Amino acid sequence: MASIWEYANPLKFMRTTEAALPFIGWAAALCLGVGLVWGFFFTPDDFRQGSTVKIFYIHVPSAMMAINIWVMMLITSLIWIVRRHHVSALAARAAAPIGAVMTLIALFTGAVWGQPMWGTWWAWDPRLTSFLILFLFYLGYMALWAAIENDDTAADLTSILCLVGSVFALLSRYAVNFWNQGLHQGASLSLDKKENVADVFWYPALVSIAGFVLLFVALVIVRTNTEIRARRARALMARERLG
Amino acid sequence: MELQVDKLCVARGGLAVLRDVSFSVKPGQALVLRGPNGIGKTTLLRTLAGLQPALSGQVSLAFDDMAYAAHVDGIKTTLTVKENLLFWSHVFGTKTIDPAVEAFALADLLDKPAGLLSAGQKRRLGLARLMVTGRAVWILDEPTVSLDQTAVALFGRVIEGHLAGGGLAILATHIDLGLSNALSLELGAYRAVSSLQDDFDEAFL
Amino acid sequence: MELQVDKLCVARGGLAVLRDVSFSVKPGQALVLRGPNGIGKTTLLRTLAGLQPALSGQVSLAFDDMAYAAHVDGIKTTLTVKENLLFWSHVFGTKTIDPAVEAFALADLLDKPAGLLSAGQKRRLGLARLMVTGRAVWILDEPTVSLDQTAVALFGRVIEGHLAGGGLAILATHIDLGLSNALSLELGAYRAVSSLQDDFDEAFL
Amino acid sequence: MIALLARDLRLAVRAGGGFGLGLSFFLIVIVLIPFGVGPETGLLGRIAPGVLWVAALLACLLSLDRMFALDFEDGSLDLLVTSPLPLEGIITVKAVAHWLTTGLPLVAAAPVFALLMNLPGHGYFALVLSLLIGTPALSVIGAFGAALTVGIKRGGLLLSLLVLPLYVPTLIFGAEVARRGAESQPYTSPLLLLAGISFAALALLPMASAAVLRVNLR
Amino acid sequence: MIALLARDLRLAVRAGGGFGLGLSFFLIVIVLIPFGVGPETGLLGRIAPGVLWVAALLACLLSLDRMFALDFEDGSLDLLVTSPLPLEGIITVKAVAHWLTTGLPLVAAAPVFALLMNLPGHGYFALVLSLLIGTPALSVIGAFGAALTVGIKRGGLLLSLLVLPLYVPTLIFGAEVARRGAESQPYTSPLLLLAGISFAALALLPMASAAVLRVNLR
Amino acid sequence: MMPELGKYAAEVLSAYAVTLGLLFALVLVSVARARRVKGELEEIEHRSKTRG
Ligand code: HEM
Ligand SMILES: Nc1ncnc2c1ncn2[C@@H]1O[C@H](COP(=O)(O)OP(=O)(O)OP(=O)(O)O)[C@@H](O)[C@H]1O
Ligand SMILES: Nc1ncnc2c1ncn2[C@@H]1O[C@H](COP(=O)(O)OP(=O)(O)OP(=O)(O)O)[C@@H](O)[C@H]1O
Ligand SMILES: [Mg+2]
Ligand SMILES: [Mg+2]
Repeated sequence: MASIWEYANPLKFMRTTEAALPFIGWAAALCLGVGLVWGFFFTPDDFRQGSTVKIFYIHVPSAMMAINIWVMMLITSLIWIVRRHHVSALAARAAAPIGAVMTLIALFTGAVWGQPMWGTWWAWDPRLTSFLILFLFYLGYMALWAAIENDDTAADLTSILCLVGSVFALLSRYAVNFWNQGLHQGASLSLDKKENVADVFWYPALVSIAGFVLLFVALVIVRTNTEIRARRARALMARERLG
Repeated sequence: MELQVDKLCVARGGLAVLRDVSFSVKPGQALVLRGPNGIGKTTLLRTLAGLQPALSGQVSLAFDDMAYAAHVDGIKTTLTVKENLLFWSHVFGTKTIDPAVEAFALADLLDKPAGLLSAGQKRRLGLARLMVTGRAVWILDEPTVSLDQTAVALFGRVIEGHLAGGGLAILATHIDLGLSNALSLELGAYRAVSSLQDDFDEAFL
Repeated sequence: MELQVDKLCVARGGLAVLRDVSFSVKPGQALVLRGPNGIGKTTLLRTLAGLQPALSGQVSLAFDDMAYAAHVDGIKTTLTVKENLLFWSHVFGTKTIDPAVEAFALADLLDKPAGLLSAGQKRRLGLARLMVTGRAVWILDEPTVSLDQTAVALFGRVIEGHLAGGGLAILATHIDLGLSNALSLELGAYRAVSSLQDDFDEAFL
Repeated sequence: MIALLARDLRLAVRAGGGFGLGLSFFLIVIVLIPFGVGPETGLLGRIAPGVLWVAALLACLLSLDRMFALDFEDGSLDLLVTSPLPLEGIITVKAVAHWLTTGLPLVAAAPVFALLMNLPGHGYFALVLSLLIGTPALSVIGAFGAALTVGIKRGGLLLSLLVLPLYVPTLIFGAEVARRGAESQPYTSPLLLLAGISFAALALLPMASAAVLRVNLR
Repeated sequence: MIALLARDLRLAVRAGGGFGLGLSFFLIVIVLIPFGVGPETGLLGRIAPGVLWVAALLACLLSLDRMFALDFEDGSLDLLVTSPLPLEGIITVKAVAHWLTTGLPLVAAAPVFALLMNLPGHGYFALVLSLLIGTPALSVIGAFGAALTVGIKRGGLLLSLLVLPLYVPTLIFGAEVARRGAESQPYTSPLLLLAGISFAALALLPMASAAVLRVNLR
Repeated sequence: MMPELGKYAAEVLSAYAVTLGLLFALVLVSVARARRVKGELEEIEHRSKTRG
């Protein structure tokens, strides 16, 4: 059985992922299409929330992705710190903008949903607030990558930032809870609490979630490979200049 | 206390600059690095001083035997010359700054804020710091920049004294210092040529 | 176009450093300022370049005939060598940067961000900027710092070319450039000795 | 001149900073205020115009020290001053570059941040208008402060100290326009005064800054 | 170590900055807020604890970039790193020096500024206590941010962007203590949490900062 | 075909529009950059191979 670390070789990683990319890409498109069309056209309105319940199908998946992408970055950062596989660091770099966009989507759809439901676009609710902080973490992380010229230095620094940032993100989540009780409904995704959401709304949401996950995977592959190539191009160019 | 460098590869910006540099310097000896601009002298010296990691290869002495002096001298412009030197002597736990002051003829300038010194006077202060560290291996990157003839001679004597006391020195310089016990190493021969790999690996080269 | 300096007194930090310096340089000539560290070479050059006022005395040419190059070169590390030079050529309204690039052998480095250059390469870029200004009087403060022999020779040729084209140059340097048409001025003789005045006036001296 | 503007913008973008960082700082102040003051939307809405203006001002302020100090440290400023460009022009160009990279993005993003601060709905137009007219004055006044502190290493704090009092009139009128807008009152007269300040600053201050810079460089 | 602390304090004083400038910035923010928000005393008193905390935080932040950048630029940092002092120690000393020159004066001066903001009389003790316990965390966290951005020229804005989200927990608990104090509510639990954050940051963060600094210097 | 969105049409539609827009832009940017970088790298590799 070959070790999984084989894929730490950039070329091997690129070959394997690029072979898989079309499948993942089409699956993502399919799931997203089905989930969103199903959700948008073929689900009933909620008796309380009216048609706004349709925002559910994008709000929840994007919110989940926003959090999970940060977790993925945390893991790849750890791999870089411990084993120093370049692909790992580059994958974290590639994922950050996707995470930021997901956070933005969650924030936007949440805000749009909040207007009819809570009578306000924005409230300083813990869930919302900690999302805003998460968005700041994404921004800072990307800005740090962009600001440092040397790739290895940037990888080291951003991964440490990711570690420390995660601790502080958890802390702020707790702090924010302490500070304000909030309007946002609790998590209903865990399986035992499924009754919170009726099945009619639930199944298309699941498909849509799968679509978001697949889209993320596809995008990460594309972007990581781009980063790998860009890095090699930089290295070659530097070498050329050296003569 | 001999400094042995074995097959050292040094890199700048992730790119190998010099490859397989080997030499050894005995106590009482100085090594002068030579080579055209951009060959990698600064990079090699910083690696020796422990300020950046080597790609591969060994250096026989630990970094805390080395004292490094570069283009920028770590001089605080708002402190006086004396305060600057005293600070470093505290940090390195040496007792006195008097020999350094004397060797570089700084006595007249002691109470002058370092920011008011001329280029050459600043340089002298930077070099005086080396003596204050009390370390055996001096690593010097173009030490004589901005120095006039008198000061160069002064500096030459200080180096000779350091070597006579069993110290080592490694210098990169474009001019001739006239040291009596100095080896010279031409770096041109060690320029790294990296080969293009198809199956590119972690270093992406 | 002759540069005549008449009884110039220059000061640093409100303190006279050099007094009654007089000389004249004709087109096609270079003047090399000599003197020990701290005598006031940098101060004199900055005064000539119009970067600080003189205490008294006259300079015959206007400041916009002069191009000044000092220890720091005004190089933007995030811009490439080419962008750096192009910027200055736009500012000074000169048409091309090619002669400068050629004269200082910068062609290979054109697309490299200036921050990645070695000390000597940076220095070459800083000197290339002088050619781009298209001005007649070059004022150079220790121009050969960090340059290797090849580069010093390169620079010598550039100066000769500038002089041959009717330009002037004033340099402060501690090493010998071997210029054919160079005067030399020892500044030691002009050191200012401030007399303590009893009825101290506005200058508080 | 145009070369200088292009260079400054390019440097801002290369530094990775450029447009984004001023904005992020603005965002951060806006986020911090509720953490300090508490989440009550009514209270936040009432202080929103003032806080937004103060935040914009601070965001401007933070990037001021880059305006001349970078060029001073690497000697470019010496060279620019001895170049054929007039010093007043150099300063104006620098202020314009600063406004383009800091003020303009703030103006564009202000509505979003106003949302976070629960600004009442009819206050948006006045807020954006007041920022659009007021921020150029902030950049020009800031250029003056930056010129004053150019010789001082890391003079950031000193700079703030010098510049903030100069910002007060702009702040008062700007925040007044925004506040009246939020409370649906007429705001023509403070707006005119704000515009007056901006124009006067643009017309006169570069001269003072040039004088100051000349003194600082010798 | 002590030599380093003494040097840093001396440098701060010589720079003319030292104790005064952080304070002045604090003062200026406190003065600007009423200009922006309007002079209503009731409103000001209510937002006072939060605004004071935010102002203290911004004042801290502004002086952060001096912490390592000056030493980096003139090469001292290279020399310090190769000196016999442990890097964690160096960083802690730097943070302490920063606190002594910025945090401590703020704590001492906070009551005066609270007066300007019409803080209710019984809120003073809690405000000072919360600042006393919270500002060391600000310095230590700031040292981490400063270490991250040390190689970047004038990374001031980037530094703010990186550090401010990290400041959020401290700010929330600190402001909560101050607010509860002003409203005569019990504030033991947020105070304990605040102290917990401060101690944890003091104990753990210098290690992360040292790692970061090592990376940045090579 | 269009479902009845009631009084919340603007909210729901804008949420969907913005989301799809953002995702689309993200995909577009990623793919475009992938193309560009791939081309650049190929050119550079070709150059350094022919040069030896
Ligand atoms: C800007 C505003 C908002 C943000 C940042 C936000 C963020 C989040 C987050 C982080 C989740 C959790 C996803 C997970 O972990 O499972 C979530 C779920 C959810 N949000 Fe929001 N939200 C916002 C506004 C709203 C509004 C206004 C509503 C509707 C009234 C809403 C309804 C929901 C629902 C129903 C869920 C699913 C709960 C579950 O089953 O886990 N959200 N949102
Ligand atoms: N970050 C970087 N990335 C890539 N190459 C770099 C980087 N920094 C420097 N270089 C290159 O590395 C080479 C070695 O530089 P180094 O400063 O060691 O030269 P040097 O021998 O000290 O030259 P000098 O005599 O001019 O000081 C130079 O060609 C330089 O252009
Ligand atoms: N601000 C100041 N106040 C008082 N004296 C100063 C100030 N700045 C520099 N000096 C002194 O002025 C003198 C002249 O300095 P200058 O830099 O001109 O010397 P230099 O001839 O260029 O020396 P070098 O060869 O070392 O570069 C020096 O003795 C210096 O100590
Ligand atoms: Mg060098
Ligand atoms: Mg000099």
